[in-house]
Amino acid sequence: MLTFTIRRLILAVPTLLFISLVIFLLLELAPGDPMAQVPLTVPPEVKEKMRLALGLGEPMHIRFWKWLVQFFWVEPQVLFDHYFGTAYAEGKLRVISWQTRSPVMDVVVERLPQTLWVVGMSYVVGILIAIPIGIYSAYRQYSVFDQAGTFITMIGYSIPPFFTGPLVIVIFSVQLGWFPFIYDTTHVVNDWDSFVYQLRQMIMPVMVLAMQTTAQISRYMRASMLDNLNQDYVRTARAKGLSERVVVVVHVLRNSMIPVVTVIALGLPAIFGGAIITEQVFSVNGIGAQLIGAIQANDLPTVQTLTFMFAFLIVFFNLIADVLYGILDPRIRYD
Amino acid sequence: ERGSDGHVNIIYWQAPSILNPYLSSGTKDIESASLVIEPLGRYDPNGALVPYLAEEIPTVANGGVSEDLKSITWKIKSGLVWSDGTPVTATDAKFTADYCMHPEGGCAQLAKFEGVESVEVIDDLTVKVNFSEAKPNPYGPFMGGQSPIIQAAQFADCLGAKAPECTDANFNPIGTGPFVVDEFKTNDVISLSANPNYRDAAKPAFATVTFKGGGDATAAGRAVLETGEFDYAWNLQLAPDVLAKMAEGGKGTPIAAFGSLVERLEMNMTNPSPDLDADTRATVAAPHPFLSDINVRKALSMAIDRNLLVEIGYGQAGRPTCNLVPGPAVYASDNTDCLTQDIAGANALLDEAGWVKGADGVRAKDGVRISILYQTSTNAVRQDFQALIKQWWSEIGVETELRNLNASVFFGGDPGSPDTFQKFYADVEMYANNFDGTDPQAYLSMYRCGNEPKPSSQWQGENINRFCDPAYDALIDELGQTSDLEKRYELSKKMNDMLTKDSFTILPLVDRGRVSAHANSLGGVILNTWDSELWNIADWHRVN
Amino acid sequence: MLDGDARGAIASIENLRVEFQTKDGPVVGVEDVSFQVNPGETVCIVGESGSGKSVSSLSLMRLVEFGGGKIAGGRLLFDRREGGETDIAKTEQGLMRTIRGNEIGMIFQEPMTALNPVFTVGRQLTEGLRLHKKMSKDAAEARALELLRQVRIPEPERRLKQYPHELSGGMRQRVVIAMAMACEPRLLIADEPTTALDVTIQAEILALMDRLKRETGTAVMFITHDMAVVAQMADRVVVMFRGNKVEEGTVKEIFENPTHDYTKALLAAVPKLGDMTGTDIPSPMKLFGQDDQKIEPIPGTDEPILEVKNLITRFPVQGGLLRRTVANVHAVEDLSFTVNKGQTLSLVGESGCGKSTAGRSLLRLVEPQSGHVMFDGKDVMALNAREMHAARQDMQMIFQDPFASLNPQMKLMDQVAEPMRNYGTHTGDEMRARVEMLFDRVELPRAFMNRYPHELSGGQRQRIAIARALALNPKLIVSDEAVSALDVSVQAQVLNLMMELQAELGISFVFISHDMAVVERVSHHVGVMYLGRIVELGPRRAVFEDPQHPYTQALMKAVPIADPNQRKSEKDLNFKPIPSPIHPVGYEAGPSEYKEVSPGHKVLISDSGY
Amino acid sequence: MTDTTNTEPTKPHRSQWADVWDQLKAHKGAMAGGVIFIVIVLGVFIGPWLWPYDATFIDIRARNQGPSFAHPFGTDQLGRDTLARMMAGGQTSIAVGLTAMLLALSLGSFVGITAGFFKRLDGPLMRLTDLFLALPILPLLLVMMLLFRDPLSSAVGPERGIFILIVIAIGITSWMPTARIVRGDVLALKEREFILAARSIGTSNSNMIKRHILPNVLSPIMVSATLGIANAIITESALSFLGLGFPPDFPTWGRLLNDATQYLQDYPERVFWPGLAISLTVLSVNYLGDGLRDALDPRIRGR
Ligand SMILES: Nc1ncnc2c1ncn2[C@@H]1O[C@H](COP(=O)(O)OP(=O)(O)OP(=O)(O)O)[C@@H](O)[C@H]1O
Ligand SMILES: Nc1ncnc2c1ncn2[C@@H]1O[C@H](COP(=O)(O)OP(=O)(O)OP(=O)(O)O)[C@@H](O)[C@H]1O
Ligand SMILES: [Mg+2]
Ligand SMILES: [Mg+2]
Ligand code: NI
Repeated sequence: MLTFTIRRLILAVPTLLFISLVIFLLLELAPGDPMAQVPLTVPPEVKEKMRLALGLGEPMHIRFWKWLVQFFWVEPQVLFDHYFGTAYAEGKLRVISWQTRSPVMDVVVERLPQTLWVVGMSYVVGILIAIPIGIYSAYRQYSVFDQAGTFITMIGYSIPPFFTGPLVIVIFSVQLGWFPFIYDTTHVVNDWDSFVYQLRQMIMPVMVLAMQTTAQISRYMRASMLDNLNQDYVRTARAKGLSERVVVVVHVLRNSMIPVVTVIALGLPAIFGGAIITEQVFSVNGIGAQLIGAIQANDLPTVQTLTFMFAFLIVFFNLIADVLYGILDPRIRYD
Repeated sequence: ERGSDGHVNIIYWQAPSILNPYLSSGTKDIESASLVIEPLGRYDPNGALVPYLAEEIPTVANGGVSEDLKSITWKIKSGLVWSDGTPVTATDAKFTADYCMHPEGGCAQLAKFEGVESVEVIDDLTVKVNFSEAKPNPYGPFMGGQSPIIQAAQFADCLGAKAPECTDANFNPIGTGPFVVDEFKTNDVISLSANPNYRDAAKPAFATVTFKGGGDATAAGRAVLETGEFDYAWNLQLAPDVLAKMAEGGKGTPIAAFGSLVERLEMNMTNPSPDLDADTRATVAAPHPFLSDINVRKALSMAIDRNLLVEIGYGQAGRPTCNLVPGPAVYASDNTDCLTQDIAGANALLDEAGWVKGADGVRAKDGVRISILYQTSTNAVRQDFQALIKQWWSEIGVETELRNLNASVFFGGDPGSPDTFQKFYADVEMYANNFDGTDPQAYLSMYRCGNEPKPSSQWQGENINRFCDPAYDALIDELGQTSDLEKRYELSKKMNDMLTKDSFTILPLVDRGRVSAHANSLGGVILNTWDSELWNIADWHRVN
Repeated sequence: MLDGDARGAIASIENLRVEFQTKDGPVVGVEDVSFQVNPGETVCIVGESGSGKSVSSLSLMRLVEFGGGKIAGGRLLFDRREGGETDIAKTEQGLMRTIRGNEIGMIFQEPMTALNPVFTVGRQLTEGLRLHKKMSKDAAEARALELLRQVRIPEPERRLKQYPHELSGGMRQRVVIAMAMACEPRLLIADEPTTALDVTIQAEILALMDRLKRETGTAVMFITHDMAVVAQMADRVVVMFRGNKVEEGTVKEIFENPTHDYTKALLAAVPKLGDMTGTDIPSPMKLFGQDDQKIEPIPGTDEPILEVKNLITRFPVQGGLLRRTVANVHAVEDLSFTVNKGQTLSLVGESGCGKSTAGRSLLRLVEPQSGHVMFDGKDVMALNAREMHAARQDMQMIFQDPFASLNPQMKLMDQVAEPMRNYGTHTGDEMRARVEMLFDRVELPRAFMNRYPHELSGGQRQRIAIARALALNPKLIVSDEAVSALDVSVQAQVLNLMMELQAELGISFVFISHDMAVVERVSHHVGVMYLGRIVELGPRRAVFEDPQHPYTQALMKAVPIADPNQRKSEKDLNFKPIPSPIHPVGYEAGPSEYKEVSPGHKVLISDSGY
Repeated sequence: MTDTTNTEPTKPHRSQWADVWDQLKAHKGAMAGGVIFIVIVLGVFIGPWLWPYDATFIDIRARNQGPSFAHPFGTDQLGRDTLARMMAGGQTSIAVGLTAMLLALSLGSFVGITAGFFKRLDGPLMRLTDLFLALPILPLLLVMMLLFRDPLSSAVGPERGIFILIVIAIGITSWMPTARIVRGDVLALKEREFILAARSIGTSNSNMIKRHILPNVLSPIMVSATLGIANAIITESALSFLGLGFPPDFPTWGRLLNDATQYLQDYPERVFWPGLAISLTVLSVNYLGDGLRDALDPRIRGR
């Protein structure tokens, strides 16, 4: 298992480097211009100067090399400095956003909390709802519950969040006035009331996002449970006289969770980028919103850095999923 | 009394990314910065100049502007202090100019400092700006939201290439404005509180401000008009009936004001045919096959119902116009001929001019069919306009192909892309433009012969239509030498008419105003389109 | 031994009827079955696949319901430890739970899948104890350990902490048995507990169950379709056929005096080890109900068609960071044998000894490491890809699993015609005619030509596989456990078919099997394999009647004999675990050296690992 | 399983597809799904010929109308007939869904089968799949849009150009799961004895794939197909929302829904139609997929 992990880690390095190059080249080839949002009243010479100030005058390979150094060498030093109070990164140029003129990583760090709160929470909620639904629909296959569950989750899956978002806003914020819908990222939870407020402002985005997660995970859960319910060991467990609850919740569930856990792990990176629409609808301003904003503003360093981080997360969680698989399933032995 | 009214919530659906207008030209950045840093003078809602940090607005009359129009001298109010308690001096103003004019800084407001030869500190509170040649409108530097004074002490190490690295200063500039930054979350939210050193002890009425960014115009509108979560929402670009419905929510009021932004159709006077080689395509060497006929251009204009366009696309936020320069009022020509749609008249005009309908219903003359490629940037309202205009034009026997392009490409100015508005590889294009401040001189000067984008200039240039009229150029020169205001109004109107109703080179459609909304409980809001909307936030207060 | 009521039965099944609801309407799994199990007695239930054996036993556990079945009629009386007789057919599931695992234990057919793969053996063993006997964790573990000792698992302490996949099949089945025995049930139901196992392991498990029964006095209901096992185990026998009981009696009665035709057919189809004693050449089996059968020995010729010399096949094992080959599986080591035209050479041995690999190496379906394979005058090892393709026209293979060796999505006609298409030997109508001829040949109706494999029974499928192998008129057929997966009666038919074809067409066979009785029936020559080597090779008669190598002797002893008078006792059995065939890179196994004990009968004298 | 007396079941012969069809017919959900899907497709492609209004025809006097006899689904803010626009939008959405699915499917199956079948290509192809999985989709789509829109627009016309682009964009960013599943299945299939048997009777690689591998991985491919259609329709609408899809004047269900969301309060019926159309399509295709999976799986069909 250890050698497997190490081997995969080593293999990941060239993959990631290659991905970063591909992303860079794609972004370079794109004809968008960071000056497009500058008002038309600004004369072209001024725009040209601004462009040069962004470092756009240098040849491509130099810029790529600079980005590599900044991302892989300087940024870790900054992190190190931050924790140990050292000053290795002092005076070194970090990855700077063209849009905000500040280090991209600072913004990422600033945005992580709300992304984790809302998007992460919705994932957790989605999973918590999905798993019981999946279990029960499989256990009572073709029952009314199963049919209804399938139907509702499929509808949840097929309706895009740019519709469900405004819909819940109109219902719960405008008509009923229950929840605020502009997410307050400065809100600090320090007592019961502020905690309640935090809950209230999270409910709607979490609901909208969780709908998609629920739909998908419960389908996987159901399929996996169905696979396992017919296995011989289930009969063995029943023959021991175990109660149905124990048979399903202990024996079958544990086995069924193996593929589902990896699906969950693999879905994790996607939620950071995948919540873009919901983040926009509720003004959550998480990392997804940062990416789409950067894309629209042609802020290449930000796009490059964020997409690379997503790529990294995906590769990393792929690895986690494989390792988890090995840990959860004693039959799997890598190497 | 300062701070007595508690908290105010402002929402901009575009989030501010930086609080230094010299590094960003985005409206959201300039306006959010205006809470903190201030210029020497601002424009008021009528476009008139009002002193802010300056004692008064320098003019030729009061001696602030030299007779030869080559220098302007500003006097700063005495006793002003920065929010950190240090005094504001002329050095700060000079530093501000140096900061922006530094060759490596990539200053976004460099245009404001165009023609500036030097900036001198005369004494502690007096600063003089020298221009290299006569400048009838010397109010570029230090005037308006785009050119506020920044503190020399804070930005001393941030000159030139180092400008972007001063994140702390860029996110938390020390200013003279009514508020100071407590926390700046990039592209998200700014928390501010009243500046304890603000020059008027009774202001601002609010102790704290939350300036939230992000989401979309619908959400912003809803938050102010329907749920009351926010007190002020900026630029509600919404379909008119949607806005009207929201206003029924009763929590707030939409307000509108107009500036100089005009949505227009630009006629291409040169031939954009892809059959031409790259050096002649869309250049003056190849006149347009049918748009060079003024009758065609005029008929195209007559076929359009501008009132309906406004009703559908902008509602309160727009009014039909025939002028390129719709304001300030003193500059606006009384040109209203185009406001009534006249399909029959347009048809008659074309018939008369010899453009006859063919079997396919499309007019042609000498084998040239009036088939128009009509491009604009991708945007829902613009596509509605395209659809409507296409239908009207079809009624006068004009065939139209619609095309829309991603805004970042269309306005991106990349000489390699065929889709920029400068290249104009289409017959007609639609976009909006305005001028900075209240003086249209630079704006009207764009249409000079030779200023058109062309291959030799890397397709840079502002005369998008490739309009060329020596008489017009003469007027440009004359305007450049005239400082008498009445005369300037006169000349500007004449030039405006030459471009629009005389030649139909530009077909203005809508004078696009700005609709914002404020909560009913928020008082003191006066919408200003010539400067930052938040120009008078110090006067905002709660009403019951 | 506990005494029950007057009748003395622990369980008695009366007129059981079980139905399944399927999409095509109700299916009757068991129609009308009655029998009883008395204390301390082993009742064997035999019958072909699908006759309702499992369904009856599952009904007794009330587990049929979970498979979609319903007890539609009859009574299932069970004598409870406390509380007297209960009709299980009417007991509610809550009460059943206290009976299941506690008073009735059950052992399932597939040891590989009967255990939950993600829990340790210890956890699964203690579960029932803690539930039924309310034992503490420690007490349950102590008891589990004791159970593992009882079933004679080596190193029981370590096993408790292992996961099922870490145990061998035999060990797993012992765990399942220990689990069933955990609460000392009054009745133990064993549903084909050894079908999936090797002969040697089977022998051990049977002996073990026998001993446990004697020690604890538990009544056993033993389900199997293997008459040899019945002969070894049973006190009484119940014969089932298509959901009905057709015959019942003591084991002696059934074997010596079968009354029902089905029982007779079943017994006739069982190849018994020792049937061929005294003959040199194989001949087809006499089957019940086929009177026109001509039984003639098949002599074959003495002309070699296939000569194998020093064949070595290894599989690389990769490992480490760079995934380099770190070791090799020595699947086939220095194998040499000769097959004559029209004769059969059998390779026998336990699972994993390299039989399949040897067979596949001959056709170069796996690439051998070294060695010579002379086939029909050609050196197969020297052929390039195209020549090899051509050579396969004369060598065909039949595989073990008739379910797996046919493409489920292809019509039977196309499957049989495929070799001809590949080699272009026949086309169009000619090909169709030949396919029809082949169907006739293997005695399948021509109407089947348009069917799909799933529409056939196992025996019919295997005939298709044979027809396919015959399509190109091969000179040699490698038959890799071609009959192992089949029911005895079907097995006998297929075996007879193969022998008939050999007699008629002069085909040579390499017959791979682990079933000694079958091998005895069909072979001219036999090679006994162990750990990749042939440990004994010679004419069948010599090897079977005079086994020389200790491994051959052990193997012969382990084979159950379908005769209740020849029961084996546990003491006869003495198996060592098979050593691993994996050796690090660079390990060179020595050559095989043989001693010729009689003409053609060779015995390995170098180290075999046994 | 077997009979001692060798009596044969006397079922009449049916072809494989007849079998699949029989099984499918028995699946109520699949039949309902199939019928609804066909009705939608027919309505969307044939409807415009029967319906008098054109999707782009502006009747400015009739704007913002509710359902009426002339306009059963009402009209939009320019007075265009919503029914006509729904049909036009449906054509695009369904065409995008089908073609993007086909593209993703063929790419995925090709990569999956090649990787699973040829051991030497497995490593590289799976790394490629990982690479594509790791490439963040959104920027990729954006860049593709910007890079290739114009060459394509000039080559095949603007609308078809962007159609091709969107289809390709969705296609090449969603083939990876199919490839993985198919590869897994092929690897498992390769262990099955019938593959070895086929090899022993001299079947060449191409025939092996054609006759033995492909038919046996059809059922997971079919399931990917039905999921793929739904996925493509949804992705297209999300792209429209982010401004990367079809231009605003080009109706698709996703865009209609998005536009109507603005008017959620004023004209709630406007969101209803596109929302219903998308959900119905996705649902029906999903149920169809469930049924197809059952019908194509010989284990189930064989019962
Ligand atoms: N879950 C089920 N649904 C439908 N029919 C079933 C089911 N289980 C068993 N049957 C049917 O019941 C009959 C008896 O099956 P059973 O499993 O008892 O056979 P068996 O004698 O145990 O065979 P084998 O030796 O193959 O285990 C068969 O015809 C079978 O098709
Ligand atoms: N493809 C392979 N890769 C690695 N090892 C293999 C492979 N095939 C077989 N082996 C190993 O080679 C040895 C011999 O296997 P083989 O299948 O020939 O045995 P067998 O005698 O046919 O057994 P069985 O009776 O179970 O079919 C075993 O240890 C097996 O694990
Ligand atoms: Mg059974
Ligand atoms: Mg084998
Ligand atoms: Ni995705």
